[in-house]
Amino acid sequence: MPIFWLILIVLAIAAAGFLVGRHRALQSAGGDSRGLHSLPGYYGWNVALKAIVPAFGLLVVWLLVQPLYVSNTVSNMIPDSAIPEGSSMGLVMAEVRRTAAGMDNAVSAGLMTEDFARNARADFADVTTRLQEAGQIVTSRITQPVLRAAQEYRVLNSTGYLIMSIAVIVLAVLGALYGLRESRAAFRARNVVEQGVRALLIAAASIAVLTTVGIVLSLVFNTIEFFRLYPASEFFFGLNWAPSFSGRGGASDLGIVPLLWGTFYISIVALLVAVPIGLFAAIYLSEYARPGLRAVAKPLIEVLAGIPTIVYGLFALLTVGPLLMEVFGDEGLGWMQSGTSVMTAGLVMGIMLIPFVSSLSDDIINAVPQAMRDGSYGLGATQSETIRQVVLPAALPGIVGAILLAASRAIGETMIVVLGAGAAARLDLNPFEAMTTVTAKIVSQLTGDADFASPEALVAFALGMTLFILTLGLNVFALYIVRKYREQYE
Amino acid sequence: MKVDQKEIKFDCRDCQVYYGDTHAIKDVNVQIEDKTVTAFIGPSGCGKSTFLRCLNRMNDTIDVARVEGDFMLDGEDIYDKNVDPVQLRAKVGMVFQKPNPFPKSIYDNIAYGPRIHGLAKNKAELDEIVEKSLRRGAIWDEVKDRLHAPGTGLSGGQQQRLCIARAVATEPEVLLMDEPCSALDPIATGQVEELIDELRENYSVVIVTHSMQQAARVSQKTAFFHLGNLVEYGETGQIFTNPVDPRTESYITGRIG
Amino acid sequence: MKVDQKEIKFDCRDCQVYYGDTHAIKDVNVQIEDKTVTAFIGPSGCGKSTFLRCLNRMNDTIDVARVEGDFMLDGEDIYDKNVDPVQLRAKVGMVFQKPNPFPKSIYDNIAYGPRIHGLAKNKAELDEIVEKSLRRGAIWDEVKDRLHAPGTGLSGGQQQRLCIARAVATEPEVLLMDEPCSALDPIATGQVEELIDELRENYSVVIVTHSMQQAARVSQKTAFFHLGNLVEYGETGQIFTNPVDPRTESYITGRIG
Amino acid sequence: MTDASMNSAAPESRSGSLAQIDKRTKRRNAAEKRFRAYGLGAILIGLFFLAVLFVSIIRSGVPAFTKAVVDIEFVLTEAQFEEAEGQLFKTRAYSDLFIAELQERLTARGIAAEFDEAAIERLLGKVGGTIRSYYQANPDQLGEEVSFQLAASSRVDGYFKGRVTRDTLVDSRFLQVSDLDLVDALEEAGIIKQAFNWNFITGADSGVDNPGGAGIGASVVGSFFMMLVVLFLSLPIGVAASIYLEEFAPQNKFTDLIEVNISNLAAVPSIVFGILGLAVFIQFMHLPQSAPLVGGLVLTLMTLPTIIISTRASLKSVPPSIRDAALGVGASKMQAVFHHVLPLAMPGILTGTIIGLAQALGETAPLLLIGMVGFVARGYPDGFLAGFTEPNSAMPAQIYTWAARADVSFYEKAWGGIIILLAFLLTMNIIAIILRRRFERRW
Amino acid sequence: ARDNVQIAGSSTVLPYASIVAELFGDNTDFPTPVVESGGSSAGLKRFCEGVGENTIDVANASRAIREKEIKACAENGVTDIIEVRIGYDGIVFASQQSGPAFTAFEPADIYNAIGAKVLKDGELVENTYESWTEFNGELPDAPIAMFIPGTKHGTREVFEDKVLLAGCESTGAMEAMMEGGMDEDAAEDACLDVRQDGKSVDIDGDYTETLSRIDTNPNGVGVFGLAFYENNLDKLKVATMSGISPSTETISTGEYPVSRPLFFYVKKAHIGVIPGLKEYAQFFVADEIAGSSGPLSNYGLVADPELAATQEMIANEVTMGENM
Ligand SMILES: Nc1ncnc2c1ncn2[C@@H]1O[C@H](COP(=O)(O)OP(=O)(O)OP(=O)(O)O)[C@@H](O)[C@H]1O
Ligand SMILES: Nc1ncnc2c1ncn2[C@@H]1O[C@H](COP(=O)(O)OP(=O)(O)OP(=O)(O)O)[C@@H](O)[C@H]1O
Ligand SMILES: [Mg+2]
Ligand SMILES: [Mg+2]
Repeated sequence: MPIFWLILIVLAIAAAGFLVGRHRALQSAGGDSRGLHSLPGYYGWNVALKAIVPAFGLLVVWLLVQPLYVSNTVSNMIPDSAIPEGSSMGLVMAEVRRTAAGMDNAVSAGLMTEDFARNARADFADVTTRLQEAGQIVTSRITQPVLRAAQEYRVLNSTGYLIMSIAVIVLAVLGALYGLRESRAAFRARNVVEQGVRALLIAAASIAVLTTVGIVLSLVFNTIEFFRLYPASEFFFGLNWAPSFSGRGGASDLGIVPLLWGTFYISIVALLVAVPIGLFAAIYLSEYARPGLRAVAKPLIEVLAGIPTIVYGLFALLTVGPLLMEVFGDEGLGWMQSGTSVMTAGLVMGIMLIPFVSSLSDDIINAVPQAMRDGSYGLGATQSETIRQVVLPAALPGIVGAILLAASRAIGETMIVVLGAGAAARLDLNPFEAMTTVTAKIVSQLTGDADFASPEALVAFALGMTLFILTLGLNVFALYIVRKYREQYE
Repeated sequence: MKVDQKEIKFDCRDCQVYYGDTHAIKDVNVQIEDKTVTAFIGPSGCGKSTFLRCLNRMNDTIDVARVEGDFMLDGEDIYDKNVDPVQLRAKVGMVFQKPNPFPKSIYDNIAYGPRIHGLAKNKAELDEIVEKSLRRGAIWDEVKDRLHAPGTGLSGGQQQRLCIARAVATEPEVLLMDEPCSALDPIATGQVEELIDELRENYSVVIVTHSMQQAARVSQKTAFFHLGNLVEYGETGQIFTNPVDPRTESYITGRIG
Repeated sequence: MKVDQKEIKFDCRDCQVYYGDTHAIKDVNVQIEDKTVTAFIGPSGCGKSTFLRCLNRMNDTIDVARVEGDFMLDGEDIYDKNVDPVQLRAKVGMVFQKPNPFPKSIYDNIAYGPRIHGLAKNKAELDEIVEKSLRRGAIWDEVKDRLHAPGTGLSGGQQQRLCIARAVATEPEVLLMDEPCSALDPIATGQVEELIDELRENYSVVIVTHSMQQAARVSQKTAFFHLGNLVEYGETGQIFTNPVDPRTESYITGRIG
Repeated sequence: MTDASMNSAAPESRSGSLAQIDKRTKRRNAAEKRFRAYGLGAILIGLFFLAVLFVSIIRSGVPAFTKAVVDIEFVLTEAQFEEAEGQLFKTRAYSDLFIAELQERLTARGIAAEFDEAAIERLLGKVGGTIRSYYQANPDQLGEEVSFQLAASSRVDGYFKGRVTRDTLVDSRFLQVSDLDLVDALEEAGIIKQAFNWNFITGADSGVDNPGGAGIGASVVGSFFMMLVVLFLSLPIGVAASIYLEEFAPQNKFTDLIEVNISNLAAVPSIVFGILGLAVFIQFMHLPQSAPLVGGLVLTLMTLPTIIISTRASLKSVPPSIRDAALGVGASKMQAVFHHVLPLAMPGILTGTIIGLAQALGETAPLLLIGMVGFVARGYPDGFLAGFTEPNSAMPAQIYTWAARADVSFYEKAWGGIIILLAFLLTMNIIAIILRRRFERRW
Repeated sequence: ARDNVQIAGSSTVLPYASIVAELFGDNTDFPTPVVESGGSSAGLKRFCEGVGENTIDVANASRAIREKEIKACAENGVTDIIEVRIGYDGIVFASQQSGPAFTAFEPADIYNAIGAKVLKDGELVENTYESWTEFNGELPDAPIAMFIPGTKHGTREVFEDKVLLAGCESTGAMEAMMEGGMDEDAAEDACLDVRQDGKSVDIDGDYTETLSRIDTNPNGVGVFGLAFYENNLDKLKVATMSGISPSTETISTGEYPVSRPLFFYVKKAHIGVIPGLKEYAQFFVADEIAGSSGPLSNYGLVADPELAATQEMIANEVTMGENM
């Protein structure tokens, strides 16, 4: 693990830089921290950052570039004739890498001398057996070009790593020295360090954007492919979802509308269960419950969020469905055909979502300053009036966030829908009918047995993309509403 | 200053308040009269706010606070378990030391109390109550154009008057005011003092103040607290001109502002 | 009262502050001198706090607030983008109108500033700073036994003095105090006024007050604000005895407290 | 109420005794009681469902922790060993040897039931692997008498647990009713008995025809490494992103974009993250397939929105006066946030973390695409770092595949796995919950 | 570098692959291969992603690879593919042990029960049958409730081809459709339409899901794999199809009509690069394993009578297109 050691060395340089920088800064102020612009620690951090950031940057770049360079050089050594029919340069290179790694291991195990490993004239049959004896997994016989390439590969890599190590360490030292030079009393170390932290914060926030870009990129090509095979208008406006198993071609109806309707319907039912229960639970926990009860009940309810969804799915299928059937089924009110329905899935999903609403809201309600409550009690309000009219409005932005989170989860849930709501896509108003959601269909089409180049399989990507864009639109709308609402308060 | 045959509104006996281990109020006995302004004075941290908060059971909301003793309002013990603190607080209103407007509009801040007590039959009546209360709180002119702006966006003194107006809006029988004029300029202070004087005609008012002049101006009775003890209680005139206890005297004479 | 050859600390020209559409400070020009106590007086809501908050850029934290004009501290524009507001605030300390102790222990409340500014080399020095600051804030005796109790469990006046002590602990060059004595009894007020007097020897102090007497007692210069305008600014003696503007006069003479 | 009545004496509605509660107050108190009852009811509903789920999980899962075993001494000679090793299907050879040995011993003991080799074979699970790996590890034991405790077949196991009874058993090549006599006789002889199933807790997955050998241990390790990745990436990144967005970000199009993006990511179906992970981490970055590292990265991306949304909500709820106070003594924005705001927001952050991690721990769909669902029975990784990169499964994936297998005893194992998963979840949560309680305060 | 064989694909093949993988790990010095589930489509897709260590070596499929897929593979450089047929999967119709006596079905019964349009009194009408007796007096008088594989499943194709289509033809519905003006393709498509009123329920999950549905519905008839059924004899009773009761014997002889072959595909380029790949393939189809007395057959896979040819093909690394 030479890289591991390299990282340790750089960190050590940074640590030393931290101490020295701190000390130097203090010294430049005559040993009195009051003469410094910033706290001594910031000078230390400044030095440490200057040692670490460029050095690690170089390390990362080097680690990305060197393999490319080495593979390129080495693969140039392999004549085209050495690539077996049907194989590829990439595979031969994998073989090269494996041989090189095998030799590394054999050398470190003492079964092969370094000289032997480097010796370009080594007999390759011998190398193969030796490696096999050393317990290395060697596939077939190592061929001459592969052995040569592996040797070159080892040499290039080890010199590369050597140069890299030196360069990284030098850079770290230089950075530290530069940082040290700056460590004077007047230097605005805190601002510099804070700029650095801020850059980190921005980088963290940007990961969300990168993820989005990644998702779009990983969906978009297949989506385009799908629309090449299937007319977009039928996808977006088709009222029927009936993929036929592919291979017979052309007969599938892939209209998204029933799926969207199912998604919407099931999510609404789930939220109708989760939001009132969750909100009331949060209110009770934060305002009424004795600390003992709260300490127990809150984590327990949070467990609901951690039960694997397959359990909920089975719960829906085996317990809730039959229960609903008894009441609403043929023997009861006669509204329900079978145990799987929007209601079943929605109810069970709602249970799963309770902690999303309750725990977060509880924390936020708890953070409303007591002075707000006092103001209301002082006017003769009851506790519930206070909660409803003062505390909840004050906590509203956070609660809205919690509910949005729950809604998002409802849209993204699969297992409960598959087992609880059935697999049938239907446009119906009756909540006791089986329906299904976009997400469930994404999963089933993606994990199905259909031809992967057929519209029936590719539709999963188009569904994912559409859902993504729709929820994006909903979120823009929600943001707009929240903004507008927030202006009234605060 | 006034004759003494007033009814007793609050009769407090052997009152003790503890914050955890700190004994904040010690053996306080005091009788607060109806239709009278009673001033609580005393050095900072002596327990004035604490005692005031006992009178409408606001200390219930502080976990560590423990209250002992008898607090009789019109002959009924307000700490009795049959007593509904909500009803009590509707009767005994409070203005807090730190202004605490709700994060709502100015209008809703005032309308909140009347709404929950059902004091207005319709919107017009409510508007009327709001305007009247804001006028009584001497803040109407400053906010009449922005009744729907948030109450938290007001200046310190405006917030304080907003809170006074809010307390008055529910027409309590007893009004407890914890330093209601601390952030007010003299003119506004004068207006609030006028309000207090007006309230006295029907109600009982208890006011905590650090201004001896204010106490002298508005109150008929004065209580002097020191380190959790009620040192002296009596006619305001007598307390200021002829205190019995040496501690009272030294506090009064040490007067500067 | 004092001779006039003092250095100018703050030179503010054509200052405007808007809260959204409300124009809260209009065309204010004022020069605040070094080693001087300047008092801001004026009716509630006239913009005193707003202007004070401009002087150490605390308005930056209010989204809707917009500040225009030049604010020169020792000849440097504090709103220049090269200026680090943090450094500015370390130099220009502030006591807020509403006491806002951190939800931490009393000790940590005071020690926080010195810690982040590196004013103490070790624990002993820090202890010393804490004690000294609490003494200057006239609260040491009351809290010395419970330095590790939470600062939020203090009485209103105690919290106010805690905040004064906290501001003093970082030894700012300019101290902005927004009604620092509003919740204090006369004796504590006197102690704080003494502190202000003491600070004046080295620093510049700006104090907002509603008590004309206090302004007269502690300040050398007085500025009278009215509806966002700086109506009059001058020697305290002259303002109180011989105001130029009729509005100033009517405010002063309307004095009650 | 008219203006006049307000000026005149106190309104009648509120004069009168305190103990005598007036109508309106009664109504309001009733509303209060109702409200409170709703709250309590909500909690009880939550706890009730939890209890129902727990009871059903435990009832179905507890049997997974025991199994029927066959206890027997066995001698394997060198020659037999050599011969078995020479075959392609070595484990079969071992199990044949074992069956023959067992039959001999049983006959010698004079067991009262009728049986033949096929019957014994039906009683035993897949024992060859266990025997072979034992002798491979301990070649010196060849020729010695070794006592083995080997899993019985899943039907016999079911017979012990009451899942299979003489009435419901249908003759099949897996077990015949007549075999049960033999089982009873063996039980009497102390050869077959129920034992605690350590292998279930420590072992790795097994083939569908070998329920006796299946264990969840390896996938617990897989989940552990995944959770390490998730915790150490999503918590810092999530908190950092929220701090930036809530405290520092200027209000502009870019930050709006980030904000909308984050809430949108929360609604992205988890399997889409799997698609992303496959494309980015495996196909583009060439990270290993079926590795907890990749799983962790995918789950990190999936949990980030949860943590960010909850962190932002709780940062938002810290009153601005705290920030003002810190800035007023000359703290920088950064210091104000890290010293004062963040600690106060901690409970909410931890809640988000608890919920986010819980979700990540129970998630299967994204793992489907990066190769952690199916049959991953590599056992324990060699070494800590290898734990991130060696193929492994995860608990929910294991549970998911078990639940789909035909043999009912896998179904039972799936529930047993859920018990372990919940135990894992609770241990994970307890730390966060303790921390959260320390940070909770009101001001 | 990767040291294990990486396999992905059909969840129908997964059980067999898991048996073999475990045995392969137990019986050789190679590490246990990793078998991912995720469907034939996803498996083949990853298989065709390219050649190299970060792609899989083997794709399991419950159907033969399709032309389009082979083309997509070739575009990514995956040209040499070895196709291995491991055996047959029988598809059976079963119902609750204690439910009504569903003991014998004809394709026509199934078609009448769940086809969208049926021939009633010589006329093609919307299917409104409520009970099985309505069209076949020998069947029990029980409400129709069928649980059939969802359209994501490969089994659906066999079900459609061998049961629905056959039933459509034999009831004469297809003829009626063609008489009604449809061409043959359209009629075939129409034959595969399933009624949408809830009498026929698509199952997108596994057979365990079908089983739990049958468990909660005594009148339910479900479609299962033979292996799954044999593992659950105590809960399920099977019905004959066209008079033949399903078993490994009847299926391997082709008597029982509803079955399908299972495959896996090996990337030839990886042989010799990924340790154990060829050995795994050989081990899988060895007589001891995939033969009629091996563990796969014991679990319910119908052994392929032409196993020897497959073994030879693997030994010679014969790719698709090269042979036969
Ligand atoms: N955050 C805010 N948003 C909107 N308007 C504000 C805000 N803060 C203050 N104002 C308005 O600006 C004006 C000046 O307020 P400021 O707080 O400066 O008054 P002040 O002179 O300090 O009064 P006081 O003596 O009552 O504290 C007031 O009209 C007030 O309502
Ligand atoms: N929540 C609390 N927890 C613990 N101690 C408290 C709490 N509130 C007040 N105290 C203590 O109780 C004593 C009395 O406080 P109180 O607020 O009644 O004083 P006060 O007379 O109102 O003072 P001030 O004029 O400063 O407002 C003080 O010593 C204070 O520190
Ligand atoms: Mg007080
Ligand atoms: Mg102010």
